[in-house]
Amino acid sequence: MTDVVRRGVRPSRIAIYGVLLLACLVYLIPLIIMLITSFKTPMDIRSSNLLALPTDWTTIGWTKAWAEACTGVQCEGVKGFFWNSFKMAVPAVLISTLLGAFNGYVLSKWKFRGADLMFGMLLFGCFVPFQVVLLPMAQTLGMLGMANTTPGLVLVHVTYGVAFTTLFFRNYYVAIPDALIKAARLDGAGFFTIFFRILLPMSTPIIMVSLIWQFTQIWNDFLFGVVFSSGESQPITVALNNLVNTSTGVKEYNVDMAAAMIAALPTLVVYIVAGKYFIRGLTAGSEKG
Amino acid sequence: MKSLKRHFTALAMSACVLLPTSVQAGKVEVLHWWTSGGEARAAKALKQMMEDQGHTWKDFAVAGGGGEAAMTVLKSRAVSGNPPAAAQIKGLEIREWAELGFLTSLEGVADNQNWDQLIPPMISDVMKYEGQYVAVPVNVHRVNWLWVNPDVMDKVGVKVPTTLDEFFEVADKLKAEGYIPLAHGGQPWQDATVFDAVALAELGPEDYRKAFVEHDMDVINSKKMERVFAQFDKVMSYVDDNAAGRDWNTATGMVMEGEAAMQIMGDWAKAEFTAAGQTPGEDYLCAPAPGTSGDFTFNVDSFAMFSLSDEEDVKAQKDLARTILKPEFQTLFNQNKGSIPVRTDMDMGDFDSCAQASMDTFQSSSDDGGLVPSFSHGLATTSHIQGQIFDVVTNFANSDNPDPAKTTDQLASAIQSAM
Amino acid sequence: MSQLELRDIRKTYPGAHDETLKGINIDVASGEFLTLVGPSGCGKSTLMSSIAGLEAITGGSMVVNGVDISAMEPRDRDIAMVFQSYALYPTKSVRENIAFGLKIRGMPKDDIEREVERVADLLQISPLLDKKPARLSGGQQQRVAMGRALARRPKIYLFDEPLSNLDAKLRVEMRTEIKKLHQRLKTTVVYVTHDQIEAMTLADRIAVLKDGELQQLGTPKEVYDTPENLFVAGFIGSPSMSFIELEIERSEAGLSVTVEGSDGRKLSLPVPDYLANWVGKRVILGIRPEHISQPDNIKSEHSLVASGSLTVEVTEPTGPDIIAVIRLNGIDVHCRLDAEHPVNWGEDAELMFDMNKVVFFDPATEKRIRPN
Amino acid sequence: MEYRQRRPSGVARVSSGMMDSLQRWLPKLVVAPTVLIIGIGIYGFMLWTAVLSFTDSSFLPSYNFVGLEQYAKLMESQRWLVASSNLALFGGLFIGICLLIGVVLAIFLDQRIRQEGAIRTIYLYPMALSMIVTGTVWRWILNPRQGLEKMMHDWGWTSFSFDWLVNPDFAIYTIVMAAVWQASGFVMALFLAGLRGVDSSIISAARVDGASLPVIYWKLILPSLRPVFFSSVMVLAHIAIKSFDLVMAMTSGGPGYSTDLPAVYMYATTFTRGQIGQGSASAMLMLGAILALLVPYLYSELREKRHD
Repeated sequence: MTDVVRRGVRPSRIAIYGVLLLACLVYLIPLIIMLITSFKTPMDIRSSNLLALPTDWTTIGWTKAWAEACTGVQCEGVKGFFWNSFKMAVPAVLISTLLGAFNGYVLSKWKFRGADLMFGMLLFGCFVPFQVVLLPMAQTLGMLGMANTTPGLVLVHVTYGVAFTTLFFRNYYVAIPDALIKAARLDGAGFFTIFFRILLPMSTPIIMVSLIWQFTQIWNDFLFGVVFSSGESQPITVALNNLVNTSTGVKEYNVDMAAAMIAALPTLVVYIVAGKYFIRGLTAGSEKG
Repeated sequence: MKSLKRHFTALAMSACVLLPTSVQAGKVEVLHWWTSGGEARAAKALKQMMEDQGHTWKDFAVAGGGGEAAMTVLKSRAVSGNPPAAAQIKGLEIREWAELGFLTSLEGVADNQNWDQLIPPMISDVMKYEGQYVAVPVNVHRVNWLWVNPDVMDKVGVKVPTTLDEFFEVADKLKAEGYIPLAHGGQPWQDATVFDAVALAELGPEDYRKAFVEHDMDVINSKKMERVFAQFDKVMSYVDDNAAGRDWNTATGMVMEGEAAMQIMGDWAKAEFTAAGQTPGEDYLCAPAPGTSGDFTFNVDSFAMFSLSDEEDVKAQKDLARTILKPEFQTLFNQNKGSIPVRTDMDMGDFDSCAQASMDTFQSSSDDGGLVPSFSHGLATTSHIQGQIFDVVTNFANSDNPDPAKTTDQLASAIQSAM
Repeated sequence: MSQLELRDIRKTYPGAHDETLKGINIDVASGEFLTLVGPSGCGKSTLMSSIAGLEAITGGSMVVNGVDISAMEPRDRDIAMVFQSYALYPTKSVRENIAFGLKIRGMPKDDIEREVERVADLLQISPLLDKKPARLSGGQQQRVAMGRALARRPKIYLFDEPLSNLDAKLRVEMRTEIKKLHQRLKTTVVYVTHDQIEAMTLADRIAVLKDGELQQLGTPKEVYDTPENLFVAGFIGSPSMSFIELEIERSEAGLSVTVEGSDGRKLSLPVPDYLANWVGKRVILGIRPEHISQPDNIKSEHSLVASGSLTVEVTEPTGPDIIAVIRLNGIDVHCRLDAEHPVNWGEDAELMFDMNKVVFFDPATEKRIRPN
Repeated sequence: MEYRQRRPSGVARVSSGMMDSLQRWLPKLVVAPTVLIIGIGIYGFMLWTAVLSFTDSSFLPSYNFVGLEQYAKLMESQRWLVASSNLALFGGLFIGICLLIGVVLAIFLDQRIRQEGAIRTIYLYPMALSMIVTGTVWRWILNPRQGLEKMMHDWGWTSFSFDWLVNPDFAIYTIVMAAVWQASGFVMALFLAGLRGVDSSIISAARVDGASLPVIYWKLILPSLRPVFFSSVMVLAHIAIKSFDLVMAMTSGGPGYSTDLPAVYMYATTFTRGQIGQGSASAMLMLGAILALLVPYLYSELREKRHD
């Protein structure tokens, strides 16, 4: 690189780094505030400003949130609800991903009359506000005998998650050449053989996307969790809500923040560890789709 | 596993098969929104008492928005044909549920325990549908309280105001000294709580009842109501600019720290002071909201009892109702919650001075007609009308140039449209 | 007996107005190499997919060894196909790619192993067997794709433009390879291409398609020398045949036509007698580059030859010969000249026309006028 | 030709008739569960809601039809008007700003930045949080007495003022801020991955032609990222409509009802105020608006794809 160019580039590079780092700060501040607050004492929170470091560091917020805070008549923290959330999220994520994969496969490689219409209607399904469906869904689940059971809740999450998973898989599979399917058909492979032996092994990136997206959505969901779970199998978001919200009680913000962090931990870990697969997979579909 | 078990139990119930082990024990599923602090402790005491009687307590806690989330859940469960045994339902909503045929009569228990004698008629009326108890009251909150930081008052050299005019006088002096006169959180229900107190002061109990219980248009659409709005506007002018969205307990914290001098809030605010280690009469004062001494706006928490099919569960449900009104529970619960027992025959010796004062006023106002249901907490009117009033009041409170006359018209038409 | 009989094959895509295939009739003999050639959109790929069973036909029937396969699923037709994009399974190794079809058909493991080895030897891809397709070059992928087809030993092989993704040199090599392979194995092949040279070099017979209709079916020589119509004449051969519309005249010497060079010089060319009925009428003269050359290159004992001096507009040396462009009747006409006797552009050259091999078309029907 | 005789005999041809028709039905069979649950769970329930919007259902659903009365009431409601215009304002700003920030950060991050992986993760993590957490934190930060303003005052900048959260005219913009904070990093990541897929010879070619870098990005690269725009808009619109949680956590619709969104209004009327008919009517109008805005967009994008 010549001197002329270097002189021309330097200030703009500084500006770029400046903007990027400033953005980092903006994105990080809320997390920092949550962390700092979770280590403060309630008195400290009342008197000091948000970004001030705690005067005495204390983990009481965390231990309380984990094992002592009340979420109803039980005062055993949120730890028990963690497991509940997994019990709900894991099957819901897996089923909706599998269904989405099948749908995407059919809608891209086995198009039938009305396939496009079905896809369009699925897409529109992404935009239905969930508040609308609470009552009819409750009635339906009641009729099915699945009201306030974990299978019922899983069904709800699958219903409202399958639109997105289908979208992901369909866009991904559209980019895979049809010739591959034709070759497999001539090789004698049937519908399922092609799917499980040919397409699925190629789908790792988009499976990651679907898993991460669905896990985040379902883990973070409150509305369905609170309405369709039964009392003792409530997911962690409901526990968090019960812990944080108080109609006429005292607020302990350090406990609230620690509980919020605990509740967010699985999704945060997923994003930090698997975030790059997520992005890779999402674009793998959209780029060519 | 648990859900599987539920299925089997449901199956067993529908087939009318009695489980051999559960001769006397039933289970109660209780929907409530007491999830934290003293409330949760109080609810836990209830659970313990039920378990001592051999019943199973299935906790179903949904906090948030003063029970809004819980109501959503309850409606969904009712629609799905799977309601809990008891649900924390307030005020006129009890009647709405009863009208739809969801609730069960508690007459046996009520007769047995002589509820009509224990509970003031004003409150028992709310608990009844077609003359029969369908819900059981748990406690009585007084909404028209003024919480005061005495240090601030002393420094400025003013006394706790007893009328609105005094309040304005005191507030001006406080403001001049750099204090926030009135701590407040700008949320619709808090706006309405202050409005509630101002309305009671301006209208008096009788017109208050006419306006907010009977929806008498002569009172609602009147000069008096215009004056209520005008006074409300003036009270709100002593609130700092940053009140919007603030939680009530944050406002209470402002009073504790001496940043603000007073707060108009129900007696649950006491729990906040207690938690901070403050003693009533010394670190903080409780006084009737200005202009409402001797009057009492009540907010009653209650459990409505849903129709169940299993006999053992019904028995557990009745036991729950009975237990709630037991003196031990009343004392334990209300000490934790800041409210007073719903039974008028209780010994108040173990309660603090604010609660004792509250009980005195409760009983005296119950006799002289100063006892009114709080519209801001859903005791006076349906949720629909309450919502309409909230919209008008909160819009008025957040308006750049509030117009009492126009707002009075809006209030009248809002209530009219919802009736 | 024909290995594959296509009887009046028709195909209309759902929602489309026009038929994509308008009644195709072709018989392919056992061991025959048939190429389907035509411009893009002519229906050749659709026809191929239909044979494979990947597209359902809307009319007609397909018979293989006497069995009607029209309604069969692809896997039951016992047909293998090599795709333009190779369509190798990206997550499978070369070995697994080749073995996949055998595995699905339930062949015993040992047999599969043997078959894979055999095919790999045949195609010289043994060292690649454990690699993933993404690590292979285009030519190697092509071989694997063929290997996959060969391993199945199907009744019929379909090739869908298998060489079009390769660079020019490799394409010629692979072409030869395919030809060798066919000569060795004597398999029945239907081969789709848009490249007429590929079609000519490989085929036992060529089927030329346009707009869903079979234009001509014949050996490469037939198609080249006696094209049925203007389209086939223009499509086959490179540089392609030049077309000049002109009138048949009768003179003392016999039938003739007159062409005019770029400088206005006129040249009379003799034409065969079978055009007697066309005297005074307009026809289209189709003349291939090799029909115009230096006098040395044309055997002058033929009766129908004529020569004249014409201006060369452009020269394109190809190595063995030079393609020159002259203008006749305002139309660019290609001639194939001897590279040993170079001509320069802009100069006049003495050129001889061999009118024995030229063809004539009826301007109205565009069909070749046959000698009767 | 001897090998042809050894053809594997495992080819199942016996039951081909039945197997074939099964094969033909399989694709439809496989999507059938989805069609069923979507058909009921979305379209069936939409229909149900539509029916209820013509009734006077209050506390629980009833079927006493009152025609268009609920819609008429809705149109008169000041609060509904605020809520609808808020959605337009919020949705437009949210999607627009997210795209802008996402594109800019992606382009900047695409300039061979050190520690790119770490920075990317920092931009992306807010997407992992639930909106309730986001809303709570931002409420603190933007609250003048607790958050940013107080901090600035504590640090000596006493004239600093930022009271949008408590100002009815500006509160809706704070919702936009929090939502943008949550989703813009995600959009950035989408675009970054899209940029990585762009053929770098385009940039080289354009530079040879003398185009400046901004021009290259604006005129050449961004237009080629159309599919990424499509994905982003899909995800953002989805989030915008689901911002119910965010509003509830940040302002609960306040001050007054200045930050009401249709979803909040619908929820409040249906569940809190027991006006199911009215709530259903508002849901239908909201769905209608989404339909009117999104469907043409989806349609044009998907058509485009089919032509490629």
